[in-house]
Amino acid sequence: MRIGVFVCHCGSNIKATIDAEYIAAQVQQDAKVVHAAEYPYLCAEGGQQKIINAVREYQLTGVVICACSPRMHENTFRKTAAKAGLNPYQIEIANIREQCSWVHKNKDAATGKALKLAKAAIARVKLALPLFAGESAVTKRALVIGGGIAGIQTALDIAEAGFAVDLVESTPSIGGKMAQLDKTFPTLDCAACILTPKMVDAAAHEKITLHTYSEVEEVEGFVGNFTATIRKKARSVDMKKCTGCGACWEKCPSKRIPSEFDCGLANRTAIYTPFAQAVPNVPVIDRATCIKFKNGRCGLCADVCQPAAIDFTQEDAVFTQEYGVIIAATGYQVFSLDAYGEYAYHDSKNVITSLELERLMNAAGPTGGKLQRPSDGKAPKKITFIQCVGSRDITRGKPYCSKICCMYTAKHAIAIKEKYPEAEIEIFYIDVRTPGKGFDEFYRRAVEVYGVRYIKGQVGKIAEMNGILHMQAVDLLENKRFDTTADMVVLAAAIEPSPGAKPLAQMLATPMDTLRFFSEAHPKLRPVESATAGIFLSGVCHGPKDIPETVAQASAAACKAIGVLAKDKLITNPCVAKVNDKKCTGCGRCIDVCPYKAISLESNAAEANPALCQGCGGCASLCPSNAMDLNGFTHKQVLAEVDALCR
Amino acid sequence: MCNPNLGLIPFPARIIHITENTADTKTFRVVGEDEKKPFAHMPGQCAMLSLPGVGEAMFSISSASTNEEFYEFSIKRVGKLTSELHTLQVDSPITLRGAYGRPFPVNDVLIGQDLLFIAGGIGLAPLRSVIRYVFDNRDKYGAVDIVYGARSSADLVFLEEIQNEWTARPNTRVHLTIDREEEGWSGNVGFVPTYIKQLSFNPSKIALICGPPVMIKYSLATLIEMGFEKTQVYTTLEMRMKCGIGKCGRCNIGHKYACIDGPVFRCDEIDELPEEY
Amino acid sequence: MSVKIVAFCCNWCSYAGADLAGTSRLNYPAQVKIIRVPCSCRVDVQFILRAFVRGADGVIVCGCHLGDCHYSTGNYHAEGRLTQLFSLLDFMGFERERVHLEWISAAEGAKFAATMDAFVTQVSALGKNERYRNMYTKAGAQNE
Amino acid sequence: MNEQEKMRTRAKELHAAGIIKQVLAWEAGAFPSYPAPAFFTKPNAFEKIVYNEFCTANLSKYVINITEKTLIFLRPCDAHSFAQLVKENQVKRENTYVIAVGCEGCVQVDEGEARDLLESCRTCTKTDYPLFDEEINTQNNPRESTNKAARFAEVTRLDSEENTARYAFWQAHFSQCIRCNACRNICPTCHCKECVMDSDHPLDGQFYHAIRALHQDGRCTDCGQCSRVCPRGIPVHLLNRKLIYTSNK
Amino acid sequence: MQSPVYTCSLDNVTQLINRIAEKMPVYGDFGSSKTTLSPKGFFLPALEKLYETAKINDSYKITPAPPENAPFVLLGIRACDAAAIEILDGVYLNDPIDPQYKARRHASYIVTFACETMGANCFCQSVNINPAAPKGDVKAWVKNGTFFWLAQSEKGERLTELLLDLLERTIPAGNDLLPVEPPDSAPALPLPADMLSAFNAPVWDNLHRACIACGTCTFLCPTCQCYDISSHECTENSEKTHCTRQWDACLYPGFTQMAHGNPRPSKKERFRQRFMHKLVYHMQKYGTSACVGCGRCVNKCPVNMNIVKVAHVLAQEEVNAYV
Repeated sequence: MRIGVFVCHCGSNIKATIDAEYIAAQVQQDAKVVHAAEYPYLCAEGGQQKIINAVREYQLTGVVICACSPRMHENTFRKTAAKAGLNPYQIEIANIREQCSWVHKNKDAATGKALKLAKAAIARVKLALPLFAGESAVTKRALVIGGGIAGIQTALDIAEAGFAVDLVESTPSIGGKMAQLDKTFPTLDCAACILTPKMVDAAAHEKITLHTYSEVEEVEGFVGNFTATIRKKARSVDMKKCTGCGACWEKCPSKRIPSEFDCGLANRTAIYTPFAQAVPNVPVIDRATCIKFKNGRCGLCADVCQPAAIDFTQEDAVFTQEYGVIIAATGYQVFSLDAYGEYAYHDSKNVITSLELERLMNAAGPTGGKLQRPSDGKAPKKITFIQCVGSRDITRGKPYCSKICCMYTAKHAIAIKEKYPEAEIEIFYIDVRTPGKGFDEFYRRAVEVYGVRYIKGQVGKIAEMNGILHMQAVDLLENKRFDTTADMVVLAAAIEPSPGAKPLAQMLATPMDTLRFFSEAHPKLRPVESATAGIFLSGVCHGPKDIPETVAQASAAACKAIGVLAKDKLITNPCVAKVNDKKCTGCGRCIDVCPYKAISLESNAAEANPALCQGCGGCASLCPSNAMDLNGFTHKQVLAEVDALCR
Repeated sequence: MCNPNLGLIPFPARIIHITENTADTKTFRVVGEDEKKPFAHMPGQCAMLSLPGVGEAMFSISSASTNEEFYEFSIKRVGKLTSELHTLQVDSPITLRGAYGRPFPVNDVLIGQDLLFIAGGIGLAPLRSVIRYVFDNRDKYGAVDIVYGARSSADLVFLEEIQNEWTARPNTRVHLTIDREEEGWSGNVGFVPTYIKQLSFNPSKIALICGPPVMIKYSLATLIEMGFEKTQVYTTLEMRMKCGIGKCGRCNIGHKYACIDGPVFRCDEIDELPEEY
Repeated sequence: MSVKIVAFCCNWCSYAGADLAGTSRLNYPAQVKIIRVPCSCRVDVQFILRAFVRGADGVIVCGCHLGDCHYSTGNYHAEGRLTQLFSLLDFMGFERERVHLEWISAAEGAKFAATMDAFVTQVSALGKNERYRNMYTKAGAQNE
Repeated sequence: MNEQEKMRTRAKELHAAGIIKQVLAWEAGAFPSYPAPAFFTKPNAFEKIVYNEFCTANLSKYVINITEKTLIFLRPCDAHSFAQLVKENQVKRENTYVIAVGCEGCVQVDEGEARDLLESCRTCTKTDYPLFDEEINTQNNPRESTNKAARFAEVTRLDSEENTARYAFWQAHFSQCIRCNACRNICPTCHCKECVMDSDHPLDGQFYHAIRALHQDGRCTDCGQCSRVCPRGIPVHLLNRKLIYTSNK
Repeated sequence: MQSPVYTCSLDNVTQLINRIAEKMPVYGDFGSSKTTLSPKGFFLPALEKLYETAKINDSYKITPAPPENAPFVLLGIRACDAAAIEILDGVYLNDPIDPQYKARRHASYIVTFACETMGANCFCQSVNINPAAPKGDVKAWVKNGTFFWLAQSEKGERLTELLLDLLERTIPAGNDLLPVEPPDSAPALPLPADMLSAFNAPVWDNLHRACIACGTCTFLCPTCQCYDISSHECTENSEKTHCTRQWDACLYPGFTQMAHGNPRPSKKERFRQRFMHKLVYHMQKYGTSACVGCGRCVNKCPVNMNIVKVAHVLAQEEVNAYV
């Protein structure tokens, strides 16, 4: 056993509070340490070369790197070891930067602790066995969950690369929130005009299979070998026969169902397509409100349907499918304003959210694009926008900034002023945030060209008295309180992850932050990958973002997914459980603890399937006789580390 | 004949020389503090080598007792302590205590007798101390025959010493054999017991056998067929030893303790012991 | 004499939280020494007891928040097992405050530093761990 | 106790019918109040089967990895241990023929004199037999209601005490321990091939008792053998009972 | 010259003990019956440190643990334990002598006490030990209300000199004042004559099955001599290591485990070794069996295994389940 120890200065990050020479000198007292050196930047090219030379020159069988966190450069140094001919798993990293030099100011304490951490790493490397990565096959098929612009873009990119994609959407049509929008900033393109072509491409692409009105129920397996169980909810309409002529929803007698797509501002029939350009353009029978399903009478839609596509006896179809990668694109929903009674959102019809305004402004919307007050249908002369409702609010709302509200409010203001030049628009804001390309110019136009009044202040209370909305407000710049009125108030409500995200995350065993956004593997370096291998994040499910960013991230997620699908074999993590069958009594206690069901009983001794095992170690620490052990974190290694640290 | 006053306390010692005999066997030359030998020993006796913090084990002293400067131990890498010993370099410190066990009867039974040494693999190590003692007092003893076999030529320890020194010794014949055919090997091929049958020694000799238990068993049977009496054949019993002074009970077979009544036993004595070795 | 603390941190959440405490240049006492384990469920009862026998004064196990575990159920098993261990140690008369289980996510650097601070103060109040080492006074056992 | 007669006759009948090859029961010892577990292979020896209140050893551990079809007599505590062993694939159910035997509790014997009921029998709450093929007067297991409170009385008493008092209590007991491993070797669910506590580092013994108890967490059937066999009278079963107590909560 | 017999009244026996206690530590008392643990622990402790090694500039410095030769007194030792101590002396005090044992043994004063009645599991008479006439440095006994004290060795006399003012002399011991009548004698323990036939007896196959190989009997037995030596790093600083000796049992699986095999692979061989060494091997080497009939193993065996039954089964006297 010949060990080399390398202490990094990391410029001044480590050198500032840790005496690297002292550590390099002290570790040499261990007879097994044959070489110790320090270097300003070990992760840099020069540093890595220094390690490779030392491994060759001193025939090192184990290397200890005292530097930054293994989460940062463990793979880098493993590749360096491999280049030097050493088994990549006979390298150990002592984290003396994030967990020592940066968190302890006193130099002696930091150096003492760094030496202890170094000795612990030496104790581990002495017991490190050479490990060899295994291989597992890759199913060349992707699963995208969520049919909004993010899911569509990801699916298209993966399909373009030649891989089959299943796009699963819970609502009857793809399109997501973007389909509900009228215009998009900063170019004021019509949302439908830029979205529907992509939706049609997605539907038409021979590599993409759409599963609308469907949900993912269960996911098992791991990167390259996922198995998903998907439930296609019964549409009660045969998709092959239906031509989308619309005769059925014309005739459907129950018409008073609030349309989710129009945020309840308009109604739909029991058999419906969410919106005109729906893809697939095949209606769905909402069994909860359809009279035929409630009490068996009616069935008009079946009568008028020439191609006889209506089939009331249709059952949910549940199927399982193998996938290599999974991309979460579950998008967002508007934050519920129940906690904000002071804005009288639930009391007055004329207080609406921005999304509802999008529907009112949308030509295909409930008012055919005419801006009318939902209460009396009159054109509002004076409209007030209130920003950050629920965002940046630790006590009752979301701590984060929802990022897109400043821009879409400016867009609304310009769109309204374009159509109704005489309309008066006030916008109450905390800060106007316009960081994107062409964003600030757009906002300046709203102020200078269209004369939109921006008031840096808050609205305290709104009350509707005989049709007029009275507001107590405060202007922070003028530092005065004042009352104002408006015909309509639009609340820029915060956005939050869609409800389907949390159950999906648990199914995928992917970590989520406390705000139910998917946690990315690394905030700066790996923003589109989740911590679980083979699972990628596209769109707002990872955090608030506007359409340009969403599309960018969607393509990035697709590119990462293609990275996996392009390989024929995946290198599996060698740090998996292994059994010493001489010690195993076959009691089977480890089987129940394994989250991946990787352990089975073979001729009354346990066996861990290296392809399924992800190396959590739950079985190893449960086994009373230490028959089950975990490569890379063996009992002996951790006990040696404990001894070294406690000495 | 061990140090009565120190009981289980070892002496500090140092390795002064290491020779690689085979892939998994090394011979360590060990010497006590200020270059002296802390205790005398007789051929066939053993000593407890220990590495503090790792463990202790009994190894036969393969150097001649007449050699004043150092002890020699030929150690095969089998377990935890032996692997650790194999990682040591020259000048590494170890600790040592001994000498334990009943030596070969060089000063009484063997005097004036023709001697037949039969060794297998690492079994040559204990016999080597007797052979070199006999060579140092050559006139006291009769003819010497050495039959030494191993799995392959690479497994023959002290090969150059045998070929250069031992064959040149007066009235001494060395017969080497390996288990399987090997190109570049001119000597005999075959297991030791069959080779003894081919050589067929006259049964007046005193035979000393050391090696793997299966080799001892068949060699003994062959010797008896040739007319040897069990009282003329000596061998060693390989038992686990912890104290070396007949107290800790590990090497207890019947009413004997391998570490003080052995490990060298006459074959008839072994028959009195229960079949547990 | 300052107390020795061993912290078992799970690689995906609490170890990342510890790193975040580093990148945010927060501060916590240097007696805390972190051992990385793939998941909090890798922390075997033997490791904790061995740490105490070898002279640690406090052991803290950190893992992902329930439901956030990278291995989905790892921290549930850890919680089950460690609750039993802690209740047994308390039953055997050891100071319950010397052991602790905390859920710290990768985003909670501040919480990590605060938890370590609080734990070190709590253990320092108890001083060196005499009880864990002298429970079993077989002749000569513990006078190393 | 006329179970003994019935047991002997059933053993003979089953052996004669070729259903079983050997019988595992208790056999009279050299001293009257020390019956020992024994395997009876020859029918003429079945007369030697003994069953009285001194048969304190739990037989379930002897059937681990048994190959021949064996008749065993199990009382409620043995039966629960046996069921746990079957669950942990340590014994093939088809290699055993189980007769459930009634039990009124066993007696602690010290220096030849019979002391009072075993602690585990005084606090026994088990009267059911998880699995068996036949029964012999199992109706007289009265103890269900009386002992429910007694079972955790000692645990709750200790819990209510001051932490330092508990430490003193256990330190006084454990300093008597001579590490003879009887509590481990008698325990039916302690069947590792090599025990991790067999390390020769004396300091590791510090937590032998804690680790032994924790290894039985969720498996211990509270049969009380571990305390019964301790030559120094250390109540190690309390550790296991505490774990059961907390996991029930 | 036989030293005289001294007496004193029962109630100032405690005074005697206190007087001795002023000079040196006193363990045990003239209690009702023998102790659970045997006195073996005073001479061969359950765990003791043999020596320490420290690595100083690349060579080992070895410091043996100081010998414990502070004098102490063992009171109330019964005839069986006194005989057991002699058996242990036979092992540890003849060449090569164990220095740790020797230091403790020479520093000890053994005050034995005669047994009036046989304990439930005692069978010392079956191994021809007279409970009423124990050996030891001083023999004490109680007969119709008076406490007798007779020094039987030079150490015994030295101890008696401390108490001369508390004791009265009686008529010289010469006229065979039998202290106590030995209780009714029991049949002798049958010991197999020839080792090999006992070793190969077929009964071992079934006899061993009840044993759970826990080692209680060997740790409680006053004459079990086996120990293990182990060396390990000290927890404070890794440069120092300790070599300790602790009790071990031939019943444990690792006892004779070697790198290339184990001459006693299964529980049957180990169980056989336990009783063969006690009853047969020791007899052949030292002329007496190593069993002193104290009955501790009988009393505390978890599965009521019993050396008397094993002896009878071996001698084929008792037909039972195994035959």
